[in-house]
Amino acid sequence: MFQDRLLKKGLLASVMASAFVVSAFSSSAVAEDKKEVKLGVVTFLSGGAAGPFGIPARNAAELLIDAINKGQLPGAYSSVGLAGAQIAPIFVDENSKQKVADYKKLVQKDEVDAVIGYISSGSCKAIAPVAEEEKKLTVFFDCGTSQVFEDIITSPKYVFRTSAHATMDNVAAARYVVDTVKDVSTYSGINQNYAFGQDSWRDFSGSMKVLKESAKSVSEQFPKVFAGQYGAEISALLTKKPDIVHSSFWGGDMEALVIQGGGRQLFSRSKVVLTGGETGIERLGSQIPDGTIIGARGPNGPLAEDSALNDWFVKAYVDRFKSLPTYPSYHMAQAILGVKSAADKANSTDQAATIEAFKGLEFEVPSGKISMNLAGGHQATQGTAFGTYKFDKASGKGTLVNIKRYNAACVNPPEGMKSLEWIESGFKGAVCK
Amino acid sequence: MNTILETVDLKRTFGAVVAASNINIKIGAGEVLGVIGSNGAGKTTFVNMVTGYLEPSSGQILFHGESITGKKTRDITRLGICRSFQIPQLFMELTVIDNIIIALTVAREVKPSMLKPTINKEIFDEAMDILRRFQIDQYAESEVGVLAQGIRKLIDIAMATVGDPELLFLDEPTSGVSADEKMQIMDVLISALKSTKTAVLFIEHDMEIIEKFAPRVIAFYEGTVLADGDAADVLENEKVREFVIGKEFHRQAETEQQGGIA
Amino acid sequence: MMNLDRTEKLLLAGIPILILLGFVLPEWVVNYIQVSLGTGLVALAVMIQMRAGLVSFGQGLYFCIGGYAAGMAGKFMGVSDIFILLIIGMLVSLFMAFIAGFLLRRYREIFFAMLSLALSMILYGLLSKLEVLGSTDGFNIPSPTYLGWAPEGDTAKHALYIATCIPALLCAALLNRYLRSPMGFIGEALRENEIRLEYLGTSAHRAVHIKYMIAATVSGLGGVLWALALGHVDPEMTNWTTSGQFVFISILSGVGNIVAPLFGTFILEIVRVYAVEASPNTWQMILGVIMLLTIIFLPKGLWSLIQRKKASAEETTQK
Amino acid sequence: MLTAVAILIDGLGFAAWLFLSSVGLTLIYGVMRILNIAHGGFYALGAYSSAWAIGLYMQTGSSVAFTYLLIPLMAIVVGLVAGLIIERGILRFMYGRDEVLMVLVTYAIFLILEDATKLIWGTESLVAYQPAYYLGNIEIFGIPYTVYKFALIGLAVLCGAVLWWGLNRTTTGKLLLVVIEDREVSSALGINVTLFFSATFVIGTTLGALGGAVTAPQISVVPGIGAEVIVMAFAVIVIGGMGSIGGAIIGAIFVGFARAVSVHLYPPAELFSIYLVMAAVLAIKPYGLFSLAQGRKI
Repeated sequence: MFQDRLLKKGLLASVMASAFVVSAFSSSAVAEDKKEVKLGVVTFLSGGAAGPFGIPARNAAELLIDAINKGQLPGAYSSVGLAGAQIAPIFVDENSKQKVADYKKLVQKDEVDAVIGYISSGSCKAIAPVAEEEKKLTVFFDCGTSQVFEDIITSPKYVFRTSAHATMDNVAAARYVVDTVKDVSTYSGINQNYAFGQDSWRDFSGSMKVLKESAKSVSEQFPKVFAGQYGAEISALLTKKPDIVHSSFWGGDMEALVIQGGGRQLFSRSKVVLTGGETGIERLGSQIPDGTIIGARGPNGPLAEDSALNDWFVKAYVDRFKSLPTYPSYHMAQAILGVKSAADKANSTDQAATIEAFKGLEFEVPSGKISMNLAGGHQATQGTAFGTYKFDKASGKGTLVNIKRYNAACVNPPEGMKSLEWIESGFKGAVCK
Repeated sequence: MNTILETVDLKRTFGAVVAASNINIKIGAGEVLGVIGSNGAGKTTFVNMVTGYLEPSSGQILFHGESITGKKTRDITRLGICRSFQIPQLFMELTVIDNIIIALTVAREVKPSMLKPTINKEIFDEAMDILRRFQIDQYAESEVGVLAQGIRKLIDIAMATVGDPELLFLDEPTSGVSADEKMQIMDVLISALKSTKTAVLFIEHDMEIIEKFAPRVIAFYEGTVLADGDAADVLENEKVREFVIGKEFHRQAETEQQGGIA
Repeated sequence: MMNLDRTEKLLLAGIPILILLGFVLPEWVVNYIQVSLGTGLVALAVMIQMRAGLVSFGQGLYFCIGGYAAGMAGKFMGVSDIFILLIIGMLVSLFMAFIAGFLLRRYREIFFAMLSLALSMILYGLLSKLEVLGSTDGFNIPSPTYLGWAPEGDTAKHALYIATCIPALLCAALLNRYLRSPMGFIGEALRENEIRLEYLGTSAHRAVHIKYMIAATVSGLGGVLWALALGHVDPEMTNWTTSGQFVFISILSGVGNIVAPLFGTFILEIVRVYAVEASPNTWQMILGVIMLLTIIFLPKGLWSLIQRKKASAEETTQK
Repeated sequence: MLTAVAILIDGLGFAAWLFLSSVGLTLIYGVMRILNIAHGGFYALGAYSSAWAIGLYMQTGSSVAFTYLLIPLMAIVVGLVAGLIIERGILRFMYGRDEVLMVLVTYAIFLILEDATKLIWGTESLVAYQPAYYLGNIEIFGIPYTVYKFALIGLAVLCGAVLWWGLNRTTTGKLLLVVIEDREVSSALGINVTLFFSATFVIGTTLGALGGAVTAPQISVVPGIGAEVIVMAFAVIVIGGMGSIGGAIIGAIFVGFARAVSVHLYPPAELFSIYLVMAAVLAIKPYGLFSLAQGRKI
């Protein structure tokens, strides 16, 4: 009656299915001579983070891998391939509930030689210990949490991160505010209600407390991520009349905030700091009010210093994708160039040799120079920059003026110190040039 | 007469509408009685109140001298008062035998087990016996939803009887059944119930059935009891003839025209 | 004496087979089996509620409670023994369901669905605010120990896999037993007609409450197993999208048999993996099309495919 | 005082958006008993098509005024095209199936629509702010509000009024109420139920697309906006009572004000204020504010 039959079939089918899976997909073709290096690339290809982050990052990966395979990169990177081996990328969607299983599948079934990926800090936290366990070179290219090497794997062997963590952005943002804005007595924040937004506000307000003791926070707004409608939050900020509004909004949320806040004079009544505002410059143009303080999570995009590599990168990206590369693209480029530098330096695609070469490496990227000098040579530090927005009517393009650069040691905690402690200690050991 | 159920001044209103009032009825052990009355006369409201589906607005219901007013349906069932429904209330997607087995299980186990299998040979045989008694054993493995109304009616009644109730209410056991099947159903029913000592109260519109099966008759009219007594007396009562049977006659003619769908 | 039916026998026999497969199959497949057992248990919990006509769009609540309870026991109390973690996860889920059950047992149909969704989203909101628990990033869980034994490397992987298979399948066998029991039958009857159930002398509310608690406990167990397999928990576990997936898995697999959701979870996982591999940018569309086709051609779920074959096989043997 | 006024305006503004985004959902559920998850997909389609059309139109350099016609036009186009394709192509084969199964069907459609929008418009965000700016601002107690916001409140009131009038004051509307009451009887009475279903689905789709289309100028249109809307819309119609237009109004006002109050007075609660309201309302009125518990006839 309650259909409790037919189990034998079920089990048999499951065994057969598994057997099928094994035979069909585990065909292991292990080639010892590495003419080809398999690279797993994990970014958001669906969901809300795909548009602003995942796709620009994937684009940059495609661009660089093609260029590396053909030997088209300028300067120090002009050699073909990774120590001569061609790169074959496998793209995977980070938007999955089974991130760890997906990662293991990449390593075990697809037998990738290295994995570059992960935008969400939650992903990085989950993947880091697994990568160590799987003993697979894994390069986090974008996720911002400082916990990866501070709490989760304190002595990494296989995990690297080629972008500085998010603390830098908000410390630099606070420094920029103090350096350029006179008479700051009140500040407030509107950040997305999830770990990145909460951490950003914590770092920014913590830095403000140190750098400008007299100023106080008057409003902390935390709308849901992807909410899109900020009418009430903007009203709340307008009623509090803060001198500074800090926001770590990114992607569509940031653009919506600019449209809605700009329309209601939030930007003219308060000085707004958008730590991830760079991605909106091209699309929003004149909609971003002049005077808005803008960052790019590193000296990326318009904050990048002129270099042959950056010129090549911007031109090649625009030619291929008809839009300017944004900071996720820069971050991806950093990771891939990091791996290439390491492999070239080791002159081998052997994992152990590459890792050895990667540790403490310094290499050139479109946004300047990266030093792998934290967490035993596994965590990058980099200087950063902030600028003030100015729309140029004649060319119809937005630019950043009054750019201030902050060297790595000024905005990153020294080795062995946790970000929050460092901020609360009054930036102990910071060396600002 | 050994009275098992007694209602005292039972009354129920829905907003301004008085659905039943002044209902004083005594039912004796093992008694069989028929209830007549046009639609909206308060018959089903009365049954709903006694079985706890509706709470009376005022008045008392006594079972073996103790008040059961306001008790929950399931507790009243446990005391031995059961009912069938005008529209059969069955587990439509389950088979007939499963319906009976669930009824049996619930009747047996006050705190149902969670680990012991429900179906075993004994309970299966017992359920089949019940189906046989109601002459529906050939449908045991059919899904209830596909069966004809007459058979559903019998299943509905069979399920009401599994706990061996002392008092059983049958709400229009033959409604929705074609005219020639009515007598047949009642025959099956009464013979199946005869083996128990259950007191039976059935609501019925068909006077032929009332005359044949009910020694005592209660007539309802506009929420009150119009007459109560021996079948012959009640059916001859002038008021009953005017307000109840006259209308019934009318009603029956109509139903027959519509092809027996009540 | 034990009175095992075929499903139960097969589930019990499945334990050694599954464990054996863990050594034979490539590790990444084993991984998907392992995580599928965790989420499959939650789908199973959704399924047994569905048998009573209750569609929980918030089963992630207990999935998450189980995972977080175990994680927090590890993080704050230093508990790493898997047996204690499993028990903590289940007990906390059971307790929460006992409380919430008083509210939820009054609801049916879409209102049950939406209220359970609301409860799970309240937890989501709370966890997303708790920085001590890592906010939306969640936190990591250390590897479990087994009565003092702390394996490492490959041994640890196999131990955890075995420790996942056994409780998951045992739990499924117990649930099967529950569905066959009087209480399970009452659950079935609940879907069909509560009035009759009350008139038979039992409480529909109580049956719903019990079923809800059982489902929560099973989901809590699934949550612990899944979290241990992943080594990480985050509030996404109680987001409505996660709960939605459980519902979809149980509908797609079919509610006919206990094994269906476990099996269906794995199949769906594999389908997703290959959809991503085949087309990383539009795999959702592929998944959507597969779902539509399944509903159109297999309205009773994937399980009916096996059922049908079985039926035709029986016919042939009879001839 | 300032805060109170701000709460009032923000609450109303958000409620108007919620109502516009959820009324199509409640209409389809009321008539067809389909809890349409694909509604989120229609919202996204509406937003994308309107942002895209405005973008194209603005390139011609003509007056912004015309975009106010373009927005509803795109919603109607989406409603007709997507609504008809999905209703005629998929849903009609499934009428009469289990309600829960229908949820799954519409979820599958939602997944397909999500990727379809990505294939059509790519993953980059679209912005079309001109209509939201064109009408300018008004200051209330020193706080500037866009006139566009008030226009949306007006549009929501208009939509509600038209729907109420259409359902209660026209013959077609009354026939529709008969269809809602009893499908079989209305078939027997000679009402063309199929036509009513198709029409309802198209209208519901158009309303969903309209919600997206009028929101597009205020936001940056990105992949994934549909998924955000759908839960919110569910909450609104469950609070109000499923299938009731009046319920959607009340639900939208409840949720809108709950959010405005929490943003102004206690921002951390914003994340789950909606669900708290939903749980509280359901705990008191199990079937939503506007729906009567139906007793079963026995």
